[in-house]
Amino acid sequence: MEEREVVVIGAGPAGLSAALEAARAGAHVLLVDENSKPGGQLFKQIHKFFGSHEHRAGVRGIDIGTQLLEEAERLDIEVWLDAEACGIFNTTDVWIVRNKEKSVTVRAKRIILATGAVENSVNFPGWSLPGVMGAGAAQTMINLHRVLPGQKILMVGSGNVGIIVSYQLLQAGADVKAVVEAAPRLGGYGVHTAKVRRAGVPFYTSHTVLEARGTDHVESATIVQLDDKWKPIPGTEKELDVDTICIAAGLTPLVELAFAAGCEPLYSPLLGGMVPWHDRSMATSIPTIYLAGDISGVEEASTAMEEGRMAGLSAAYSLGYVDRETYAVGFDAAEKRMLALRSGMFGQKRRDAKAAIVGHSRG
Amino acid sequence: MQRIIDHPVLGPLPEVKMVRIIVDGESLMAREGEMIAAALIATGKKYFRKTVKTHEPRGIYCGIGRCTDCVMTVNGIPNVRTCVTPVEEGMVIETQMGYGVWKQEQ
Amino acid sequence: MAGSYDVIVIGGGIIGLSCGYYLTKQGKRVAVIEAGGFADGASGACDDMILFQSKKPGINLELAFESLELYKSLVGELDDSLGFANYGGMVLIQNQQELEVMEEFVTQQQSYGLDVKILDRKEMLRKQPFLSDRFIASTYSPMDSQAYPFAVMHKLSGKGRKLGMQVIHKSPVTGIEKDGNGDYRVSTGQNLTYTAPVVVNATGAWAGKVAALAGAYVPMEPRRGQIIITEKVPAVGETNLWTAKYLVSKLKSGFEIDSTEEEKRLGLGFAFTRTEGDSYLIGSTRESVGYDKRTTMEGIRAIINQAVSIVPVLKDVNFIRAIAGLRPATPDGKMILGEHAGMKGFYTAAGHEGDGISLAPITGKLLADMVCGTTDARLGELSPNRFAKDAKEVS
Amino acid sequence: MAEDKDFFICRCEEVTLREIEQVIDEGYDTLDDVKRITRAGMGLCQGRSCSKVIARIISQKTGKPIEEVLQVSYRFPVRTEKMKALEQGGGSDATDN
Amino acid sequence: METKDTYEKGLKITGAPSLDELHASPCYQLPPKERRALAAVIECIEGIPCNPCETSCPVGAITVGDEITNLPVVDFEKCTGCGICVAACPGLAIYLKKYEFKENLSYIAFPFEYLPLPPEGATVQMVDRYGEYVCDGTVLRVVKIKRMDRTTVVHVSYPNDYYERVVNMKRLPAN
Repeated sequence: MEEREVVVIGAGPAGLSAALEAARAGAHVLLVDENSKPGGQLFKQIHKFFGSHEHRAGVRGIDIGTQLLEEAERLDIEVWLDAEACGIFNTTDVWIVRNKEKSVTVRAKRIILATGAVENSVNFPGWSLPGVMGAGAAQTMINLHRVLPGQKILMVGSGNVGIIVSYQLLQAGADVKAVVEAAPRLGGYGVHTAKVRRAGVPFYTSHTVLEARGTDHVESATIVQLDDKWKPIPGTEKELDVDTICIAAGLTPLVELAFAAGCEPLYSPLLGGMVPWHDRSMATSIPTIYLAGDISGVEEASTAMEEGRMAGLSAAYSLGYVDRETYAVGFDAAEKRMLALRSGMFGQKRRDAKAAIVGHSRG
Repeated sequence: MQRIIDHPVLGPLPEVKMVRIIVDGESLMAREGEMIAAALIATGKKYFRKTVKTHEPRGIYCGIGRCTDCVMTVNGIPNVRTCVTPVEEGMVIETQMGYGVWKQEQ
Repeated sequence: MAGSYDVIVIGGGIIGLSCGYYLTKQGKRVAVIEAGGFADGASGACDDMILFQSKKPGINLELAFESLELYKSLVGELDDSLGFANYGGMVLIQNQQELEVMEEFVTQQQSYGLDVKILDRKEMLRKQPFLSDRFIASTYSPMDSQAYPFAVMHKLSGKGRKLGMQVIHKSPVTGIEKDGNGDYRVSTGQNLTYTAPVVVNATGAWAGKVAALAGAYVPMEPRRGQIIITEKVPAVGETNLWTAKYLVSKLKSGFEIDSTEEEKRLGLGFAFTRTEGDSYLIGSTRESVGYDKRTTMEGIRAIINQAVSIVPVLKDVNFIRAIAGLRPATPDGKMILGEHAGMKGFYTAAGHEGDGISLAPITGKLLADMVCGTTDARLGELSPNRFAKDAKEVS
Repeated sequence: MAEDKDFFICRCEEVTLREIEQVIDEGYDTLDDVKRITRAGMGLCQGRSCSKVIARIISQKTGKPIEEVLQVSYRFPVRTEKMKALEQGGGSDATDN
Repeated sequence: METKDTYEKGLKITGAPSLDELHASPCYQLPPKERRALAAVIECIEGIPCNPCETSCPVGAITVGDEITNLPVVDFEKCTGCGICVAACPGLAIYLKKYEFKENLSYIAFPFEYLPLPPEGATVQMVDRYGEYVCDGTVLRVVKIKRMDRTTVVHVSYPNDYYERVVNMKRLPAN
């Protein structure tokens, strides 16, 4: 069995930030990721990030990804790619399959889970046809793989993911025919919807997809208006000429590893569903296991990076790498930056939901 | 269904070596290192497999190896996730019907 | 008081539901009380074979024949395929010594009416082209069949309920006592009490514990069986597979098998069956670890190593789940079925170990007949009272 | 058209909304019960895209709170793996929780 | 078809802020017609946690303040119309405008992240906040410099009549 001080699972924004912080404090860090390239969703995020200068605002996600990776290299962080974490036993032993070929168990003093989230689905007749896909899948195709999955797009869901991916599909050369939103109001930031709208994309609130049709692939979609009980209103059906339907119906924390390891669950509808309970320092009910990013509740990359810093620093502190004073200063600064992101009309609810998790007394 | 040759943020598509893949018997070119699914989308392939029970066509859905809807038979091995498996020179890729068939080499 | 019935069946696994179903069919008012949810016990974590070849001529083989016939009629009765299929089975033989033992065994089984024969290597490979080189021959029986346990349980429960049977989930039994009328009062974790003149203890590996609540003795040991489940794959050969290795050691005392310490500790045996869902169930271990139902890395790895060494093409197949169930084992390897001496109306139907799916219908039917007054003379050897001597030693 | 229930909830095992609702109507009200009977969520993706949807359907039909329905146990491997990955592999003698 | 009704529904229904919403927000200020220089116009009315507009401005003309969810406010006294904020804004919610920079023609410089880019001198179709064609415009400059990090700023002149309504241009068909 191999041994490491800190094992970080997931090399997205949260995991990378956690690994960097723990390594800066002096811990030996192993960062594992199932993909062949690190960075998680960052390398699909070709837009400029919000926030303040300290959050690297105004920098594109792809460039933040590159910066974080360069830093990881400078700090000699050990990175295993094509490495899938399949289980955690006895609170310390991480079962990792490398290159789909070989199992390795790594005994870690601290484990930081930064496994991210998985896209929710919306089910309607025809949703399993080729051409219906997660908005994230479309984003992966256009921004990572540089192929357009379709020319005529219907986007389902108007949260930031749906809107940003709509914009990026336009940038990639596709035609977004409509964005439908089941709620009576659009979900994402107004500045995002505004840039998609002025590109000529119509938004349909209180609308949903009724059906997708096609033989081997989507050839058209029917949308319909919903009444105030979210039931379709007969006669309001509209047929759209689309070849691709992207689903952006929110994300669910990818919690399997945490719960299979025995971390206590807590339900937080606002943050995407079941999340592992954690305290302010990002530690779970199993003291050797920490969380960072969407696994602890779905937010966005900037928050994930701050949570990663908090988790990495806390793990290093618990191993004795930093003194109390330094820890308090560093942690408080990260927490302050994070709370700044959890403010305003969009952030306050998340701030309250997070506070409810941290404040939830166990047992 | 096409490659994105130029992009306002990502810039022009970098030149890479092309490799030959065989898709349902047809010889096609793909960009070295790209995922099978990307190579097939670029050629306009409409579906990657048909399901076991209802013989429905399926293609990519999650795009990151989680949902396993995009599986095909690759080099004789069924159920290969094409969205996370890179193409290789000479790779034989087949639309998978149901759970596919084993390559009979014994 | 939650209700009074003619019969209370404790345990909602495949045996309990079969007992409940056949009792209900005979007009009894039945409640089946299950500690967990649907298929939470061993019946939800087993393979799905109705296997003949592993059985020594005797009551088990005889009952398996009868059970198979019942399965065939249940398909119509319950209005569902029940995942019933008849792929046949082969027991793989890897050396001359094994072959000799198996030849003798096959002859015995044939004389008992089982359609089984020995295949030479060439015939074996025709049916199983993906086998590793190391097998020299195999047996083959077209009779080995299977059923999908979840479907069987779901339909027994559904049809039973249509006929008036009650199925109560999430109700662990905490006490069994007699009331003034001579009826049994069965109380559950929810502080509910059910009464009936007849109680059937069909709690599998827990049968000893439940019997003890009533003051009865049932010697039952849990054996953990771990199994892995593959993704849907094309059929690997025509039949289900087992290996002769352990069978031979059971049949021939003193036969030394070549196993590692780990394999011995895990009680590793090879069972390879195609499911209704087009995946494979690959087993299994047989471990004495008390009531620990967890799967282990060691167990999973051992099963996989063995499977890949026997069917190498499996190395590129994904396994998607590992499951473990507690098989109920009796001291003599035969199930327990019958009324306890001195405890009128208290029956046990448990202890099938790996034969629960095979023998569920016949167990339920025989039990129901017994409760309704028809006793099958053959069942003496399955009576719970055969362990009475041990009980005295225990107490 | 709005009443169409013959579309899949579970893509992997091809289980429809109608089949899932039928089982819930029979009185099965946990995610495990519904999965075992319909096979929804038992396929290659292990319920990643459908568990939450099924939980919501159960909750809506039975009135059970969603957080109660969502309490499920997870088993390893949490990712599907090829058997060769374990064939020679290391690993402790650890036990699943 | 867009109706008057649509225009009044507002940001959370149509995706674009209505003029009523903009006029009610302290963030949005249309440069007065008499102003001589270009000035930054910000359409960011929701209080998202973000402040690169403030930090990028070399003359301190944009204020968000300590709470980064405050709405940005432009000080026209200080604003020089340099346009750095246009490319710095992650939400692409800032453009520069000037009324009647030439006879009967107004001026707009807006962020544009699509290909192909228009050549200088080209006639392009100007759109409103809903993407509806409003009028033609003439491309004056296409600014694409490293500091703007792949956000191009396109400068266009267009008729004064549509001073407030025009915010951007239609994407051009692929070559």
